[in-house]
This record gives sequence, structure tokens and C-alpha cells, in this order.
Amino acid sequence: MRLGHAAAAVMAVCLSAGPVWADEVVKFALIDPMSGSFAATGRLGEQHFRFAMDRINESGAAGPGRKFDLVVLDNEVSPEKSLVLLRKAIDDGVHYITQGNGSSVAFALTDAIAKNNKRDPARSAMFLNYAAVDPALTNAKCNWWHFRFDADSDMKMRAMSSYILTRKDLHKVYVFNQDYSFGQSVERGAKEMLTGKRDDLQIVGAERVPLGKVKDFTPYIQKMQAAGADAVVTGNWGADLALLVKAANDSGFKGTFFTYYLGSTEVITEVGQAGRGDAQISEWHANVDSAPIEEMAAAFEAKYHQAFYYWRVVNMLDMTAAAMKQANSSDPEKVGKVLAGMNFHNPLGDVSMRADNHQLLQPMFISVLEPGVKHVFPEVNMGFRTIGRIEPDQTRMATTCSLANPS
Amino acid sequence: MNDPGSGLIVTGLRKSFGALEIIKGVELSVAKGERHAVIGPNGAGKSTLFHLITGRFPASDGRIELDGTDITGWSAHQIFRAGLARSFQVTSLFPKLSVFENLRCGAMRNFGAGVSVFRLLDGFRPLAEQAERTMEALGLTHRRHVAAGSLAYAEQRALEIGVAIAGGAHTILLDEPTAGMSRTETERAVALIRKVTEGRTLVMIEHDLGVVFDLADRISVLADGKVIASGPPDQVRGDAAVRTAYLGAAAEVLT
Amino acid sequence: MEQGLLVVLNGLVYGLLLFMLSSGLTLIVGMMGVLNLAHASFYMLGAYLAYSISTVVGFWPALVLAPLAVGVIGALVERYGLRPVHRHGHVAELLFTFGLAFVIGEIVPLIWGRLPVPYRVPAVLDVPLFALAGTAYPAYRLFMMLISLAMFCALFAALAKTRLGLVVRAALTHPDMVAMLGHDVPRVFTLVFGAGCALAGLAGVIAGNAFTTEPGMARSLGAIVFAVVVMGGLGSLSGALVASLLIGLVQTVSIGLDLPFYKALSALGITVDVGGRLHDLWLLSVNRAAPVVPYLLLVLVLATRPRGLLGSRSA
Amino acid sequence: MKRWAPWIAAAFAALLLPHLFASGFGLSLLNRMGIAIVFALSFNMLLGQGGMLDFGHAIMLGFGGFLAMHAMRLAGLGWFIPTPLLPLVGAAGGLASALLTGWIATRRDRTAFAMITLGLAELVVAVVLMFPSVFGGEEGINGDRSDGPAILGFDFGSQMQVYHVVAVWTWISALLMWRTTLTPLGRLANAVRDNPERVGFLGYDPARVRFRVYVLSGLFAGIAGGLQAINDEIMTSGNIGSEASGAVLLMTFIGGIGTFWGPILGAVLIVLLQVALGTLTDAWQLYSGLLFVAMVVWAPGGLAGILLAHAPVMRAGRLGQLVGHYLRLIPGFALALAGVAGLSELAFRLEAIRGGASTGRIMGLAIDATAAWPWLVAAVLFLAGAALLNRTFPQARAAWQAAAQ
Repeated sequence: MRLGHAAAAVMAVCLSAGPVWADEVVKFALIDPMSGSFAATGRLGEQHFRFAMDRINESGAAGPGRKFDLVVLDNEVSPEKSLVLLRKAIDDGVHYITQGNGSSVAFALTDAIAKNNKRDPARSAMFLNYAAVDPALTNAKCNWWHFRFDADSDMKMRAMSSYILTRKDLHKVYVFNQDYSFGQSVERGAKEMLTGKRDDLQIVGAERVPLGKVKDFTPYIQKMQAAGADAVVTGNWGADLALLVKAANDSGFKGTFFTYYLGSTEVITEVGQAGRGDAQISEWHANVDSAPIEEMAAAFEAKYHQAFYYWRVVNMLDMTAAAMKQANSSDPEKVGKVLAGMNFHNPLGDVSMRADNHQLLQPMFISVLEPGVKHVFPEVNMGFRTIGRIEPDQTRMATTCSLANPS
Repeated sequence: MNDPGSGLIVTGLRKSFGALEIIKGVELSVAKGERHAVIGPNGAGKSTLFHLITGRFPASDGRIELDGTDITGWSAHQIFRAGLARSFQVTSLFPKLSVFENLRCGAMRNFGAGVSVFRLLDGFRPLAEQAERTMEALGLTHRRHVAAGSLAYAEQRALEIGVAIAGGAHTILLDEPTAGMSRTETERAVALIRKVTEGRTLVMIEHDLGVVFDLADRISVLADGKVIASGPPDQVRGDAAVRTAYLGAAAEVLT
Repeated sequence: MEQGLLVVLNGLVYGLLLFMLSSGLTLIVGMMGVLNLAHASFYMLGAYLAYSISTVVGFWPALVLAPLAVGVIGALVERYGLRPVHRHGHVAELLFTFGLAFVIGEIVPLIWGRLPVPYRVPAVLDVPLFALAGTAYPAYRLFMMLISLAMFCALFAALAKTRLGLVVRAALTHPDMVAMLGHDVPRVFTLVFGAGCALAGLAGVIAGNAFTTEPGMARSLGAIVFAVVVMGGLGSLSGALVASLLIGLVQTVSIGLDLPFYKALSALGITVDVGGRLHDLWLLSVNRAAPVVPYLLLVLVLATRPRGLLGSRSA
Repeated sequence: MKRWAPWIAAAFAALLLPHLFASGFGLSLLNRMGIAIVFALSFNMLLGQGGMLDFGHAIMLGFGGFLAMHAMRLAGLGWFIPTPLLPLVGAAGGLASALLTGWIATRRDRTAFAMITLGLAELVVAVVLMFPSVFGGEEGINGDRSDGPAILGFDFGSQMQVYHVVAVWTWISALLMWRTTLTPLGRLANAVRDNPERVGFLGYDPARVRFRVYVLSGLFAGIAGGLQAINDEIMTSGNIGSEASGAVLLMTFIGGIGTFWGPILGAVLIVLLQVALGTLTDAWQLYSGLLFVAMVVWAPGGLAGILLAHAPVMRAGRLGQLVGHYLRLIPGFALALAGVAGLSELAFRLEAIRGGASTGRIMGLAIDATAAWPWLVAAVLFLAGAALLNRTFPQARAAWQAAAQ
């Protein structure tokens, strides 16, 4: 009897002590912040995973007798902690790793997973990325085991900037981001795609703040006001967005926010009425016209008393389940070979996973927070109204990535 | 008087704390090999004088010479290296270290061990032997492994002297070595001091006049920050100024 | 110009908040020589308790009750935790308060959750007070400033007029005298520790809703408070005030200066190779470097001038 | 010969351990323990042996780790830097950073020293984030340990090979640190800890003694950093920050700062708590914090101190007298522990349920944290245990005192 095995077995039992014992339980380790500044964001993600998994387990979408189970690991958005947790998950026999908050973490994970799979192919792991959107993850630092189900920040910026350019009432844009790879890529994208495109539109300021450290954004808002900004482009998420908008609200800032992540309840609550007219780019929002997802959102809300937000988590797990069913295996390499290049039909249309860089192409929506729409956030009595749909093919961008199948 | 430039010579020494002047121009001269006692009423500045000589405080003014070298303004460890060691009125040992280790620390510098990490301490034979010798002289050999902090008071006082002399410094300053001791303990301590300071220069602060007249070759009387008398015991005993100083102090205490 | 005024106002609010925290710590350090590493944890407790109390009876009673509760907790900690370790020396006390900060940091999320709690500014004060250069100034900020100033005056009055204050002041200026004060010294320690914690709690009450009340709030402020206390001089209240305002202003004003060093240097007539090995340094802007200032000062003051700005004794 | 026996035994144990714990989980655990042991021992060189409470000890580990990581990347570019020698690079990094920070910090002692290191910890993290090209900003920098030249066919990619690198370096470092305690510097460090002023009157500059100990400690912390770089293959600002420094303080103190080997106990225990308990419960940090505070108040000697207190009893052959008394402590202790654990677990679970977690399991048991009865049970357990301990503990202590005479 090896003690290590015994210990590992005990761990595994405790970890997987889910409600149902099935023929095969496929464990997914969610490595995201469950404490600290971004805990709310991580928890929201966890609820969506549980929701999506329950659906799949009920319908048997992953194949007969195959159930999904979630292991939640709190990384406090720290790359080095994430790697310790990744190690732990792999040691415990988890083959599917998923993460979304923080491209800094995603870089560490994708790199470590690639190394692990090379050294220990029997314990290969797949990285399902539902929200880390630094373009480099599917370009310079791409890796066969990484699949991204959210549009990258350049794809989103291209859609967003084309909308901003149509808004003739906007003249002075301030670019405000978190200081890490993702925020830097948003800033770079905004500068590239907005500078020199319209004579009466200029970027009047660009600034980055430490991730999750600033508690009072008032001085930054005052800088924006001093610069006369009438639009703010920001990739901030979680508390960094909520507090930013809260400070803007307190200081009477009149400009429009163009965001990536305005739609989460946490942020909406802080935004209040001042959010009217602020815009976001996303793959879904409550007023995208799709009855099946509306049903889903209602079910989610009934269960978790939160607004449904991460449609892409449901889509991601649905696609993974379908790939498992098709591969008739939960071996990550076999599943990955099906996922790469997979075409999938979901309630919003056809989506496809690019084979060359494992980036999902899906419809995107630009929407504006307004009253008088069908589904509103009760806190503010407003909801998002679509003002533009971007088809999957329009979001395709050139990639420097070249992927070879694992040996 | 003596061979100038030899022994310990203090000239015009002054020390103020803020506006308060404690040492007001002390002149002191201790010849090589001499046993010298510093006496005086409480608050005369005796301990402060020792602190100035040994580099604990910087002097405000004046000059301190050890064997012809000007050591004014040197730091404590430099003064020790020049050959001057001291003990403290309030026991100042290494409480968690054993008796043997305390003595070894006392001797370490002068028995060849620098701040080295390469050689093992046990490799310094003469150092261990010196610590053993001192321990034996102190009569503490049977307490060798006991932590200094757990020793009885008299033992701690003995060790206090031992740590000061273990390094073999040629000039030793003892600050009230017999303070708080019983009659018999004091006698033993005096014998010990006599034995271990053989052939060295000794300066001691002492309240017990019996001890002073027993041990000292010469005596200096410090009162109100100045040396008011200095000389062989008999001469000092008869000095009028000394009587006034002591009686004055006593009178003050009485009223 | 008006923009500058706003910046200064914000700096003052932040500085006064720091003072509220550091004044309590200064008292504790000055009297007892205990560098309470858990001081900012009491600030956090203040905010959380105020949140809980305000959900039941509203903000105004919480403004009084929460600091009192924190003060009582502090006094209990002193009596049953700190006093027993006192005989092991200052390092043991430091270790104790370090452990305490750690444990409070773990217990708070246990009780209130890991997410920020919705502790809100009372509606009466949640209005813009005036507008300067197109920027609204929230009334609550002024309220924070007033509370801080009121506390400052109350503290000085208490120190000047009450018997306890007399003892505390004596102990601050002549620490050795504490030993000679007689039998009630331990009780004075308990009171001072409790009062210091209550001040931290009060700071938590008024800052928790202006910023966010979340489990990390102690961590982000803890070290800064130390910087203030050490810079001001251990045991010096006026030193703490000066240092608080200084750091508050430096931190806030510097946010407005996103001037890279290489530009600042070229203004001084020095040109540097921006593409060279040190490009991180040259491209670093003043506002990014500013957060370092308090810690740099903390280290330098301790290493070179242990008495701090206005202190009379060494750390 | 007798003094070498533990070291030889440790070497054999190190050879044997990976075969007992050959699973990936077991090896990860062992690797973490080895790194933690080196780090904690280097920390105790300062706190236990030199009386320096360093709140920024992770700075030295971090610099060592970052330098080793850069060397690892150079190896990836074709430089001849064998992976097993990266800890030496780490040592250089630790040493360099110790020269810098030590030059400032060791001028002062005790509380002032502790405060300076506290400031340095904050300062260094802030500075590290300002230089992304060296330290990688929020992402940190990563490398591939198998990029180095293969030695005898080993590329050091697998966990098992990493284990052997870690084990060898842990053994060497521990031995060297132990040897340091037997040198003049080691003894002077003790003297400076006990009474810095007196050291000055014995011909040594106490600040200089502190500086040398600090620098040496930095060297070993750097080795730990190098090992960490090999094991994790990433270094970030988090490895340098005050949280990492706090963790090493916790484990060292819990193990016991009064002996050389105490920190080893602490490192093993805390890593076990962290990795083993960390999977079972979210509350391990609270447990280690409570343990730490309890130790500071009641057992400042740590675990090693408790064990050591029984050495005289054992020598006198009276350990048998105590067994009965100690057995009687167990029920009270177990009850109190179960109570505390139950309460914290319930609180954590309740918090998780509020946060949206659906499974209501505590350590594998289906207990509903929203109901009142589990709370009552836990509270009663705790109170009963405390009451029992209140009776049995003084008896046990009296028995120990009698036996230790």
C-alpha cells in the first residue's frame, strides 16, 4: 500500500463527493478567484459552471453515463498560486482545467499545461479558457491544449471601435485599463483602431492602474474630466470596473463608458442610473433575441438569484460535451482533436472553433444600457439593447499561431 | 607621576545630556598594572564616566588615552580591540547561552576567532582552553552547561566579571562588581578579582569601602561630575574635600 | 486651478483618514511600545461592524456603536492576549499582533463573506455638494473630513483635560515615567489600547462606505499606517498628523502626474537612451512610482533618523 | 560520529521517501516540503539564532528565484546551465539582494529591524511591479526546467527528477546551515540575539555580525528560491511579497525557533496542512493562524520547545509517569478541536452557500450548514472540550513539572 496513493485516493473521494456517482465522472477544475477583490467575478463564474454542468448531466449530452463534476480552486488571480493549484488538480487526476479571470493567470496555465503534457502524456490536461482574452494566447503564445471560447480583446476592440467611429457625438476618448497583459492589449488595440480614423476624434489620455489595488478611482475620474473626455474605453472587469463607474457617478462624470464587462450584476449595481447609454461588447446579453437562452437565463436566475451572464460558459461546456460524445472518450487529446475545427450550432447561430489557433468564432453584439427594453436589471430598471450584431466570420483575424497535433 | 603615555589617561572629559551636564571635566590617570578604584556618592557620574571611557556614549568634550593612543570617539568594539574590557553594574550576559559559551564569547575576539563561518568554533583550541581556565577561576566549572539566565545572582555577577576578563584585555573596568552581594560572596568576589586581574590594569567602581581599601592601589573620588581627590587610600581617607562630599551627600539624604 | 483644489481636497480626505488610523497607533506605540501590526485589522472590523449595525438600526447609530464595539474588542485583546506575551518582550508582542492580524483577516470573511459587502453611504450624504471645474464633489467626503477634524480636536481635548489624558501625555513625553506611575498602569494600557482600536474602528466606519468594505481592506492600508507612524515619530501625535497629510497629498497629487521620468529628466536638460537597458525606469511615470514613496521614507527614516519627523525618541 | 548520525539518517530517508510517496501528489508534497525546509531554516538563522524578525524574508527567496529563472531561460537559449545547478544561481541572487537590503536593515535591531524589513517588503514588491522587463509584471516570468543540458540522460522534467534535485539541495543546505551554528559567526549571532550591546564590548560590531548572518541567510533563502524556480517554473511578484514572508514566519515559529531543527518540523507540518488540509477544507489558513497565535501566547518555544521540554523527563526515564496524564488530555483536546473545526467549517460552508456553492458537504459529510443543530453541536463540543481541558491540563502540567525535576 503506498501512502501517497492512499492520501490521493482520500483526497479524490472528498473532492469528487458530488451528489451523483455515475459510470464516468469527468472532473473540471475551475481555477479562478474565489476570494479577494475579484471574488464576486469568480463566484459568478462558478455558478454558471454548476448550472451548465447540471444541464449536461441531466440531458446526457456528454455521452451515455458520462457526468461532469466541478472542482473549484481559489487562485486569488495569482499566477504562481494557480500553478500550485494546477499541479494539485493534475495530481488528483483532473484532465480539464478551466479559467477565465486574468490573462496573466492564463499565460501561466497554458505554459504549465503544455509542459506537463509533454512530460507526462498519461496525465495530459486540456485548458478551456472562457474569458481570458489577451490576443497572445491564440497568437504568439498559442498551444494545442488551449481552447478559447470568448472573443479576444482585438476582436472585441475591432467591433467596438467601428461603433465608436459611427458615434459623431464623441470627440475625446480616454483609454483606461488594468496594468497587465490584457489591459495593455486593450490599450494598444484602442490606440491602433481609433487614432487617425476620424478627424474630430482623438485619444486624450491613456492610463493603466495596478490590477485590483485601487480602491478610490475619484482622482482618475477627475483627470478624465480635466481632459474633457466624453468617452472612456476600458477593459476593466470586476471590482476595477464597478469602482471606476461608481467614482464616475459620484463625481458627476458625463461621458460614455465603452466596456468589455459592463453586463455583470456586480458592476450594474454600482453603475446605477449613470450607466445609461454606456456600451458593452459581448457574445450575449439578456435582450439578444433567443428564446432558448432566455429560458435558460430564467432558470439560472430562479436557482441562483443572480442575473445570467456567462452564456459562453454554457456554450463552452456544451461544445466540450458534444466533442466528448463524438470522440466517445473523455481523453483530452481525443476530445481536443474533435474540438479543433469543430462546427457547432447553438441558439445564436453557427459557431466554429478555428483549427489554426483554437479561437472560437461566434456572433458578437454591441449593446447599450437603456430603459424600456424587455429584460431589465431590476436594480437600475435598464437593460441592454443590441445596436449591432457582428457575424462570426467578421471577427476572424489573422493569427501568427501554427498548431501541430500532439504526437 | 607615572610613565606618561602608558595606562589610561582621561583629560578634561565632559558629558552633557541635553542641558544637563553630568561629567564636568574629569581628570583621571591610571598607571599600567595599577588597581584603581573610583568612588563617590550616588549620582556623581561614576557609571557615566565608565560609559564614556568604554565608548558606550560619545564624550561631549575631552580626551581619553589608552597606552598613548587617543581612543576618544572610538566605538565600543574598537576600544575593546585596543585592550580595554569592562563589566556592567546591571548584569549584562547572554542569558540563553551556557556559562561556557558566555566565556567563550568573551574570549573569542582575542583568541583568534574573527566573524568567521568557515572554521568550527571547537577548532580553536586556545579559545576553549581560555574559557575553561576562566570558568575554573570563577569556580563555575560545575555549572558549565547551565544557561546564564538560570544562574543564581552571585554566580551571574561572577560570570559578569568572567566575561569581561576572559578575553585577556590588559585593562579592565569593573562597574560595582560586588553590588548586591552578601558578605561572604563579596569576600569570594574580591579574592577572585585579585586573582584574575593579576598583572593587569584594573579600574573599578565600588561602593563597599572595605573592598576599596582592600583592593585598590590608588583611589579617585568623583563628586558632582568632577574628580575631587585622587591618590593612595590613606591619602584619600584623610582628604577634607572627600569628607565634605560624602557628608554633604549624607546630610542631603538625611534631610 | 480648480482642478488642483479638488486634488488637494482628496488628498486631505485621504490624509485625515490616515491620521485617524495612525493617531490610535501612535498612542499605543507611544504608551506601550507595542507596534500593533493588527491595527488596520481593527479598521476593517470597524467597517464591517458598521455595515452590520447599519443594516439593523441605520448609519448614525452605527457611527457611534461600531467604534465602541471595536474598542471593547481591542481592550479584550490587550487584556487577554497582549498582556500575557508582554513578558516575552517586544518581538513576541510583534509576533502576537502579526498573528492576530492574520486571524482577523481569516475570520472576517468567515462571518461576512469573501465578497465586498454592500455598505453604503447614507442617502442624506449621498449627494453632490458643489461642482468645481465640472466635477461634482460628494457631500460625504466633506463629512469624512469633518469627522476626522472633530476626532482630532476631541483627542487633543481629552489629552489636555482628562486625568487619563494627563497620564498618557506624561507617558508619551517621558516613557520611563510610566514605570513609576503606580498600580493602575496595566489598566491605563488596556484603556489606551482600546481607545486606539476604537479610533481605527471609527476610521473604518467612515471609510468603509466611501471606498469598499472587503476582506482585503486591512492588508492594503496596514503598511501605510506604519509608514505614517514611523515617519511622524513614535509617540508624536502632531508628527503623525503631518506625516498623514503629507502622504495623503503625495499619493493623491502624484496620480495626476503621468509624466515619464525621461521627460522629467529632459526638462532638466538630461537626455537618456529610452530604448536602452533601463527603459523600464525611463518610461516609468511619476504616478506609478508614487506608491513607493511612503515605504521608502519608512525605511530611510528608520535606518537613518529613527526619531522621525517630530518624534523625540527612537524606534 | 554521533552528531553526524541524524544527517546520514536524513539522507537515507530522502532516498526512501519518493518510493513511499511515488504518486504525483506525494512528490509535489515532498518537493514543497524540501523548499519550505530550506526557506524556514534560513529564516530561523535570523529569528531564532540572530534575534532578527524579518518581515521581508521572501525578498531574498524572490530575487534568488528570479535570477535562477532568468538563468533557466538562458539555458533555453542554448547556454550551458545545468538545471541542478540553478539553486547556485539562486544563492547568488539571494546573496546580492541580502547585501543590498541587509546594508540598510541590519544597522538596527529588534523592533526597528522588523519595521525596516516590513517597509522593505512593501517597497520591493512595488518596485518589482515597475520593472516588467525584468520581473514580468503581473504575469511574472516563466521558464522550462527541461531546457537545460541533459545530464546522464536526465532532463529534470519529471517530478521524480526534480525531487532528487530538491532533496540533494535541501540536505546540503540544511547541513551547511547547521554547521554555521557551530562557527564563531553562529555563536556571535546568538550573542547578538541575547544582548547586542554586550557584544560591542567584546570587540565585535553587533551591526556587522547581524549583517553577516543576514547575508548568509539570504544566500540560503536564494537556494530555496532557485529550487522554487525549478519546481514551479514561474516566479511572480507574489513570490516576493509580504504574504510569502508571513507564511515562512508562521511555519518557522510553529515549528519552534529555539532549536535548529524546529523549523523543519514547522515546514513539514504547514506544507501538510496547506496541501493536504487545503484540499479538504478552505479553513487551513485560519487553523494555522490560530495555531500560531496559540503558540505565541502559550508555547513560545513552538513544537520543538514542547518536545524539548520532555527531554529531561525522558533522560530521567519518567516519561511513563506522564503517559496517563497525557492520555487524559486527549478527550478534552479532541472535543475542543472538533468544536473549533466544526464551527469554522460550518462558517466556511455557510459562506460558500451564500456565494452560490450548492454542495453542502463538510469534510465529505453531508451536513446542512444552514440548519441550527450543527452549530449547536459544534459549540457544545467546544465548550465541553474546553471545560475538560480546564480540569485535565493543570494536572498534566503539574505531572510534567514533577517528572522534570
